Amino acid sequence: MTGTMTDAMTAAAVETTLHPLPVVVVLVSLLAGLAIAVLGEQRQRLRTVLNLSAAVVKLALVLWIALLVAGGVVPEFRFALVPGFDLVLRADSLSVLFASLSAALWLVTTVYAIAYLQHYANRARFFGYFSICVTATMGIAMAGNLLTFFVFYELLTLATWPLVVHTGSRAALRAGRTYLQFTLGGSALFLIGLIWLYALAGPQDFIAGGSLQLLDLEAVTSMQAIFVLIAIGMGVKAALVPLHAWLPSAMVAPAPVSALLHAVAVVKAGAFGLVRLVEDVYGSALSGALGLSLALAIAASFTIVYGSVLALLQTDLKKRLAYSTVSQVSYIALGIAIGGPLATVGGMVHLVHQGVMKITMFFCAGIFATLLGVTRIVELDGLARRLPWSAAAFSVAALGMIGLPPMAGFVSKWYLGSGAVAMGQTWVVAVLVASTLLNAGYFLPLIARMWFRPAPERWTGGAQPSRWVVAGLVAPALATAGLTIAFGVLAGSTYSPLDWAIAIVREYLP
Amino acid sequence: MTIGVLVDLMLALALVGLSLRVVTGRALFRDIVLFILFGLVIALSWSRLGAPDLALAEAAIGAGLTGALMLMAYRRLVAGGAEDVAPRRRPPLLAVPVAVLTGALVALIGLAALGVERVPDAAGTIVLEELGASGLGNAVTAVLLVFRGLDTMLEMAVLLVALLGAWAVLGEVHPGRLHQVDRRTPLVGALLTTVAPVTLLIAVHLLLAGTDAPGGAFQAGAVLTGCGVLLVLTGTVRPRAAAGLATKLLVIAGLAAFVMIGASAVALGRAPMSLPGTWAVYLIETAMMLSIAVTMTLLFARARALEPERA
Amino acid sequence: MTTEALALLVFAPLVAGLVVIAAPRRAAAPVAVAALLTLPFGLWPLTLVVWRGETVQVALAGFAPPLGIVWRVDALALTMLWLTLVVVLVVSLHALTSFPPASESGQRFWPLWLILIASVHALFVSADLFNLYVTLELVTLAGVAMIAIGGKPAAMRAAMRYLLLGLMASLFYLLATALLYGQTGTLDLYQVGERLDDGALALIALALMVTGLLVKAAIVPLHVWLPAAHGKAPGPVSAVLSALVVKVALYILIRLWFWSGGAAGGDGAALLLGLLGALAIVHGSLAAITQTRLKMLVAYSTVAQLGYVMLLFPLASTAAFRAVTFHMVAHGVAKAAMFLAAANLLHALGSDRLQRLVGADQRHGVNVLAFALAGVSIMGLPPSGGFVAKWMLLEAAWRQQGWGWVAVISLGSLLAAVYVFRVVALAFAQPKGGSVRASVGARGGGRFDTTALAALLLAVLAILLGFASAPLVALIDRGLPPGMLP
Amino acid sequence: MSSAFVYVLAASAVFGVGVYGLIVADHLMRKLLSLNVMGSAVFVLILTVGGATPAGPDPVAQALILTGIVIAVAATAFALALIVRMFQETGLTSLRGRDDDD
Repeated sequence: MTGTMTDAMTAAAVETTLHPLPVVVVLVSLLAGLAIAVLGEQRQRLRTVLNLSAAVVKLALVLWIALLVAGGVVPEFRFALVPGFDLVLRADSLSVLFASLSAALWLVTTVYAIAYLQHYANRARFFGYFSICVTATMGIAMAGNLLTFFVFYELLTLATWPLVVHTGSRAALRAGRTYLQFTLGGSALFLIGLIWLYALAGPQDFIAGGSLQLLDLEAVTSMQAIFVLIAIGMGVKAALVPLHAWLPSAMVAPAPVSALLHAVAVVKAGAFGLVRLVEDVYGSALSGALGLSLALAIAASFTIVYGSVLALLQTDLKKRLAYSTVSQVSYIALGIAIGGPLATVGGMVHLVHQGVMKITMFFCAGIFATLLGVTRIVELDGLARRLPWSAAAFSVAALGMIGLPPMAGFVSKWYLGSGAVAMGQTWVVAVLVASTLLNAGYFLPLIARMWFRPAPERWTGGAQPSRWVVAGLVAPALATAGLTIAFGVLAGSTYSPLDWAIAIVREYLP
Repeated sequence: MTIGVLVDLMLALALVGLSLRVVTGRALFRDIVLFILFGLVIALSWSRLGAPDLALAEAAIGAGLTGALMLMAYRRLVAGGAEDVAPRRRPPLLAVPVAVLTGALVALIGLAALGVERVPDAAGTIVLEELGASGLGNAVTAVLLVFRGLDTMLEMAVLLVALLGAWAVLGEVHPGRLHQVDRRTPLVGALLTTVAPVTLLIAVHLLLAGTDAPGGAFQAGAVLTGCGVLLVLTGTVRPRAAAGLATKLLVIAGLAAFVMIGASAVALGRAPMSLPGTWAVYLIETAMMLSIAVTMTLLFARARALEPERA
Repeated sequence: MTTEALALLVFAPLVAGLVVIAAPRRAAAPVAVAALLTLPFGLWPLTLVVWRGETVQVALAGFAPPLGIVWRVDALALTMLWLTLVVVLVVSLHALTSFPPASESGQRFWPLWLILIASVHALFVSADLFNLYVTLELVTLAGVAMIAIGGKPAAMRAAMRYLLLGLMASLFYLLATALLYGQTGTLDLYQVGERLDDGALALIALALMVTGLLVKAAIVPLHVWLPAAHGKAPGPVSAVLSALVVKVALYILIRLWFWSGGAAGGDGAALLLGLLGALAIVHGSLAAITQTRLKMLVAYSTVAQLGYVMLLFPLASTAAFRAVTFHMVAHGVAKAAMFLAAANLLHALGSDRLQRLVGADQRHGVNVLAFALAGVSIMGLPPSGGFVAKWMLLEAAWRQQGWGWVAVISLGSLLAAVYVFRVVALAFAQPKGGSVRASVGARGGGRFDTTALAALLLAVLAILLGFASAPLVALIDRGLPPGMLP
Repeated sequence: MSSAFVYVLAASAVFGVGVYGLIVADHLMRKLLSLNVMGSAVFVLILTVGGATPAGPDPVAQALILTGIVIAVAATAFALALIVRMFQETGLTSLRGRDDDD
């Protein structure tokens, strides 16, 4: 399982270097977003060029950073944001994991979105905020302390809201309102937790293994309370039950937005935040000692089962996918909460794996809706005959979600399960089994309907877009489906997400 | 108890009584007249307190000008159909608590004011010691123009802003003729031919005297305003809706003189607002007097400019 | 050098105002612009000196207090002067279009505008209680006159109410000044502070003065004049009233309290002021939420935001002073942007009823964006100047275990989010009969003229302030009240 | 009992009367009269608490009052213009009722 890179990373002494790259990688999409917004609605071709080139440049920059980090360099940039507390942008190995996921999926989502929104109004605004959204995600990935994280976390809220309400319909505005109620409420608690932590321990950079120490016993309650406050702030975006209610209603947004929300940006930002909180602020040892890991594990487990059950009850395709996200994202939190090398690897690698799988499914759901007018599960019958490639991509992702080898999802679940056993938390295995059964219960019928049911005589609706548009929609789905397989099959090779996750965990748990 | 204190007591009682009537009465016209009376009683109080400068100013500005402005506004309201006598209404619910609170306020202010103990080195004492440095004989004028010239300059700005504000509020409204008085009637003719030159003389005297004796630009300006009001009321000058250059220059003269002299001191390497000599005091005071008179007359006529009536 | 600089700040706009009154119309624009462009040259030398930790003092006419008046520029005054400069320059850019200097409306607007700028400068640098009274009257009267410029009945009524309450407040202030002069024999703010004991007289005088200033600063429940006055005024006037003119009274209040022995009022009085602030935050925000007109909503937001400043009095720490000063700057910039954007939308849509905003984003996107960006700062969300201010204020409150203040500050942010997003959501909403699909020839973004540019410029500044807090905080730290340590 | 004592008490009372009128009175002109009454009271107080020098009342206090009187009359003139114009536009001489227009 271990590749050469892992060894190189642990061998080289990690050194922090002042470097503009973390800022540049954040600014690329911000500038692109502003340029797109300023250019206006009519400059369609220029906008497309800007969108794509920014995405490509960003991916290249992230790869550059990945190479630096693999070489043992930690590029960092900092300046005082508020008195006594710096804005720190630093690319450590965990940053790279999330940043490369975001950059890669942003590229494919951009392609998809350009095709999908061919006839939508206000595309300049859409792509402007779309880019700012990725800016925020990148900032979250590069954040070197909780304050910086918070800044970009809020920027993400602000940038995604216009995307959620993009169509301006009543339903969209209602969903937007729900979204804000949850996220801003959560961020108020987050901020209080942050202030409290700052008052208690001063400005703390993210450090592998955590920077906090239990100074005295009186601080125990405070530290637990701070953890809970911040975890609620993260949990809202990570859709931890009962903070998840905004996610299904946000499904009114255009498909690329859903894809982004569920796979790269919002939900993942929350999960990533939980990882940072447990691993880099408290440290998994302290989290465990304070009983916080167990609490998080229970919350995550409950979310996993509850989300799956609700997914099973949905008749609308996107709703079912949404509840599936609620369930699946909590795998990440669960892995971190269990602790120990194996489960931590499982949680971290799922950050990437869930992303590629879920984005595939949302791409496909968007294709079904656009080309055939299919939004409900009963309408999927025989769909594979009309759209075999999309159906195949969807099926691959769904099987991966269930955890079927050799897809990516299997790798995650394997590490989580064996990690739980290794830590003596066997009850987690029961959760995983239950979840897998439920996953199968709500995904397999879809696959069955698509491939084995007869097609209706005519499809209810949908547009007849040009071949280029269809290609622009299907190619991203195929690409991410391909990644789903590749990340599973090639999990053992160098530079695979799993390899990278193992390298990270070596840093944390030497 | 001396006679003086008895007079003081009577004046004080008059003040309180008049103010009560002015504030709570129902007949507006009568109460404006009572307010003018109130102003005159204040002027008397000033002279009782040994402040003739203030007595002059109060009589001319506080009572005279303010009263004239009030009466003019009242006339416009009534001409527009407003009621003079307010309908008898039940006093509003908050009257009682407000009365109680203001009662408490009065007690507090009285308590504080009576508790004041003058320090020996108060600014006023130092002014008298340093009067020589100002080159003026009247300490009040010295404070106004030399020691605290900034206040006076900004006060001219207040006056200008009030006029600009009134112009802004008036919009394009043409002021129209104020009053039909036939100035060929003997009485009015006499008034114009004698009173106008006399007020002018008084004004100039007050201005010149002000550097050493009671008087100064404010009082002179107020007296001159009286002359202007008279000209407007008799229809000798007619309000106009557009200001000409001359009017504008007169209106800004006071502030402009102050600004020019105050700022040029900086250019000459001295502290801002330093006056180069007694001539500057005369210059500023003359400009101020003209500005005050023209501005107040224009405010009285609700006009932007005045022009002689053509037969 | 500093004397000339200081004189320039007061005299340049004053002279320009006089020239605009008397000169031909076509000269108005160049004269006004020239005067405005000299202001940075006045501010810069002062900044250099204050940055070194010194205080600029200029005795007017060469007479030191108690005989004369001094202009005194410390870091607090300089901070407010910088706020004034930024707001005034950008709002003037707006006014050049919304009140063309050569037009009839411009001829009314520009002299008042220039005199207002001069008087705000004169006020911030004044260290004399009576001179502050005169400048305060000047600022108020100019403000009232500019509210009434539009000539609409509602604006007139608002101006009237503002004028009456403003004059009353000034008389309270003046009465207190008289008492203080009688007792101390000086009008100099700092000498008064040195000479005053904390007897009953001082308490009564301070109470009167604070009452007057609270009216001028529109602190709940003495705020009744503000919403209509700011809400019905022309755009640039609303902007500068909310950004600067109400702050002026708070500035004097802070000066009085921390530099001139006002704290003699004791903890009880400080707590009372803080509670009024908390009330302002809650009441102003709730009222903003229930408004049906955009500009009234923004005006009530000002009522709420002013409340945060009052929290300085009970907290009374270095951290709180930093936070509140920063807040005044951040709010000033953001609120000016918000009012300009709101006025532009009102101008474009013909009304500022909130219902009219539906779909506004499609045709007036720049103004909606400016409103939203400014809203980010008003809500105190990162990254923005408002966030830095709220962060510092929360931290200050937290360190003193002021849990109630923490709760109020957080609540205020959440309520602000409700009213800001309510507006933006309406602008994003789909008009009836419209469709999600693009209509042929629809232009995004909207017309981009200087009025929109001014709003956007201030809004972007409000955001950037969140990244450039360090120099501003460093400046504020150079002028902490006596007894506070950096 | 000195003159100053008498005038201090009177001025305090007159100030209170003015505040009462400003709040309770309905007609705008009466509110304005109340303000002027308040103002006069403040001016008397300035002089009386300003104390006396051998050469009469404190000259600084007198100068402040003179400045104050001019400011008061300027503000009054402007307020009257506003009242008259408001009356012409709305037919109202008070601030009762709602502020709303389009």
